[in-house]
Amino acid sequence: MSEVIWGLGTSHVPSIGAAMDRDLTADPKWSPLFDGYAPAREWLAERTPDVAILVYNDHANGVDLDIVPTFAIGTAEQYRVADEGYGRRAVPDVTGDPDLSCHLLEHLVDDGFDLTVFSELDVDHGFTVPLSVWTPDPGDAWPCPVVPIMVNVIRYPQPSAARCYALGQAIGRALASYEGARTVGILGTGGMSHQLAGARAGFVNPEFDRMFLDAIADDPQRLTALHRDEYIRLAGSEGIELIMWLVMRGAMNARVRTVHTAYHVPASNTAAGLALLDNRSAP
Amino acid sequence: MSEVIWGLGTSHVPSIGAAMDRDLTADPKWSPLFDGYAPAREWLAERTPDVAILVYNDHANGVDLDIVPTFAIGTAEQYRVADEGYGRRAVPDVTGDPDLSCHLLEHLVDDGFDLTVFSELDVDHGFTVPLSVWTPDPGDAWPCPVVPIMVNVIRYPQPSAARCYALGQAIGRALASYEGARTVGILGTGGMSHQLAGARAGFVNPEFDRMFLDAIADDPQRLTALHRDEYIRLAGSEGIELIMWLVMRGAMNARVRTVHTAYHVPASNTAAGLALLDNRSAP
Amino acid sequence: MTTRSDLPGTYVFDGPSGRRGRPLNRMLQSLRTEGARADFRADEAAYCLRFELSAEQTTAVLERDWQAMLDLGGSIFYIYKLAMMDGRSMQYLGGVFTGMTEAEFTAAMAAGGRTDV
Amino acid sequence: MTTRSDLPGTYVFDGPSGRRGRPLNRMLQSLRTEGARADFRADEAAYCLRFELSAEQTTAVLERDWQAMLDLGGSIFYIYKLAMMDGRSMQYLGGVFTGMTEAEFTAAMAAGGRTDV
Ligand SMILES: [Fe+3]
Ligand SMILES: [Fe+3]
Repeated sequence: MSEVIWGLGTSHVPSIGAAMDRDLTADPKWSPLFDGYAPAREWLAERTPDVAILVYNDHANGVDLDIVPTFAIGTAEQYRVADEGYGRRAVPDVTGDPDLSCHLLEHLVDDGFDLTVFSELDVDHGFTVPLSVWTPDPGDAWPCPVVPIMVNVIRYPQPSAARCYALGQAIGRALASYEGARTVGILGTGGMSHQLAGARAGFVNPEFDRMFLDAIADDPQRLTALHRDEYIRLAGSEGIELIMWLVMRGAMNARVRTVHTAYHVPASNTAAGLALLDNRSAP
Repeated sequence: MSEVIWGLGTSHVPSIGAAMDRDLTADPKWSPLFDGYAPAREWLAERTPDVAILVYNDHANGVDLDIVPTFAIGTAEQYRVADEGYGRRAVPDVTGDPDLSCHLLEHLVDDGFDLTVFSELDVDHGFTVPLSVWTPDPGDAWPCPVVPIMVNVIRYPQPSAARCYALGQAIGRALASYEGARTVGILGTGGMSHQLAGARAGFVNPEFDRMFLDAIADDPQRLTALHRDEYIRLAGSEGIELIMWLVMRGAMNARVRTVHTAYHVPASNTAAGLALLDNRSAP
Repeated sequence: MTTRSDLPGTYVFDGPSGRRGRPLNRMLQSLRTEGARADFRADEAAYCLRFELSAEQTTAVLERDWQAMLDLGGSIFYIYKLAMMDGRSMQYLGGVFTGMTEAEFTAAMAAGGRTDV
Repeated sequence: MTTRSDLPGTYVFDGPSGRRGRPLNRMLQSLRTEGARADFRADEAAYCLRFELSAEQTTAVLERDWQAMLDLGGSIFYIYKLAMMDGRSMQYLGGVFTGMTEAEFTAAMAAGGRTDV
């Protein structure tokens, strides 16, 4: 059986990746953000899992706009880094784990989750930026194979926060019967509060974000109780991405230990946050 | 509120459409099949609904092979008839009902069904043949707008028969709160028993098919209890398409009246069947 | 996109928005490749015609009326691809949507974001 | 495709089959357009190369070894597109898979199908 050893919630703002790619992390504009990541990165560097699951959304790069899956899974051996318009990020392509993908797919479908399968998939900043937050200097390859789980957070109606959490719980059950890995890390990405368009563009809600960073560890039910319209109101029309952290959280134990959190405004037009949860040492 | 007035389960074998398109329906090879359809067609001609929902699967024509949704819904205003390789069937394109599509989508997502949205979609024989079974001479247009619900029946693991039935039940609940139509017809397509490939190609199981034609009306729980592997064993690797009839059945009342059934072997390499269920006059 | 009446100043990309915006968003999504961008630059109106944009959508694109693109069903993730092509930042767009200059908008974000809207 | 041990003579198109068969199925799916069919006819091996078929898959296609196409991950719905192009029927394929002539297979279907397998 496989065990989730940690969960990492993190923003996936493109400019965070761009700042790293352009060596601006020590710039006064960026250093507070990256200083906040440091303790998490150190802890993670000593706990590389056999495989990771990364929950993210595509931003009109890897998937045609006529097709919007509520939940999808990639089953490829390799995921190419997408060219979002001006050349792909200079980071490694992602090695997949088809065996784990197929195991998850079969168990999740049998558990009543109606996943869409992507046999091939290019991954955009929603996927690669969280990998960079985890592993700033991957060299030729990311630390382990990664399985993508994609969530629709752009097209109304997004899945409910409760459904996202339930998907995570089902992932946890599926991993319990998986023999192909011992240790698993899981990443939930997106957020924190932000809104890109409309008269409310630039909206940030630090009270909500702080509440979220606490509750994701200790009271996820408080977060699953919120309707999608409340996420849009409280976290902004793009801040609803935070529901993807609940997939991550659902795959973990009822009690987890917070290793580290970080919060910074702004990264581009966004509040950026991070929560690193240890699944093995709850009190 | 909208009311499902009838449900039609029917095979969607391409050669049935081809026989109609080539005027072969009176040919001795085909007339037994089409004679069997006649009473259903007469009954349906007097009960054209405001809108129909058609549950089907694509056969590598409308959707790229790298993307396999477990359940999907079309939200387009128009669905083009696909060219499957040798010109499209000379039948009308399909008028959609985006308003009903969006209503269903929102209710089904809130009900925990993880649909994929297709904003545009070409429909193949899996869709047009059932329309022809219902309406042999559509003229310039099919009798009413149609909303497509797509089910993965080709790639293992297919959704369970029970999950298909549950989706139908959720469709029924969603229709109960829909104000945009009064009457709805629903079609479940595919089957009956058949297998196209392998040493068991040509497999037909008339006992199973007869049982299915009875149980779809009076004992759907007997059908939802079967695992996908049992469908493949009992109905053949392509006969598992029959799970799509259960979506149709789930959207109907617990008790329905069988208007007509028909069964014929062969249509091409397939057992062909039809079950027409009246949702308004159960005893 | 649709502005929900219960949430002023916020666009929700729902079914009706998606349908209305589809040609516009398809055109904008296509700008991911350099070949497409060159075609677009060579004759923007013809490029819009090829994707069957409405007259209003074409005008919004030609005039870089970012607000109108939103109102005509554009999704910000697609609109941003055109902005990138023009060398415009997300802060510039934020300024356009909120009646600020890019510098003002950037300063508002640096000061902790717009917490009062 | 995978033959499940508990169901002899039956292919199940699952994850491993899908991965193994992907180049073959992509090539076969492409044959829906007349342009693609003309390209294929002009140089079948080159066309297979373009879709990165394995050597075994290319041989199976060139030799119209329908059984091998199945064994190499081909899905019957894709394989049938090539058969249609060759003017072959589903009954012909059924015969190939079961060791019958097309006429024998057609007769077996007309007699009620193969109820004993
Ligand atoms: Fe995002
Ligand atoms: Fe079919």
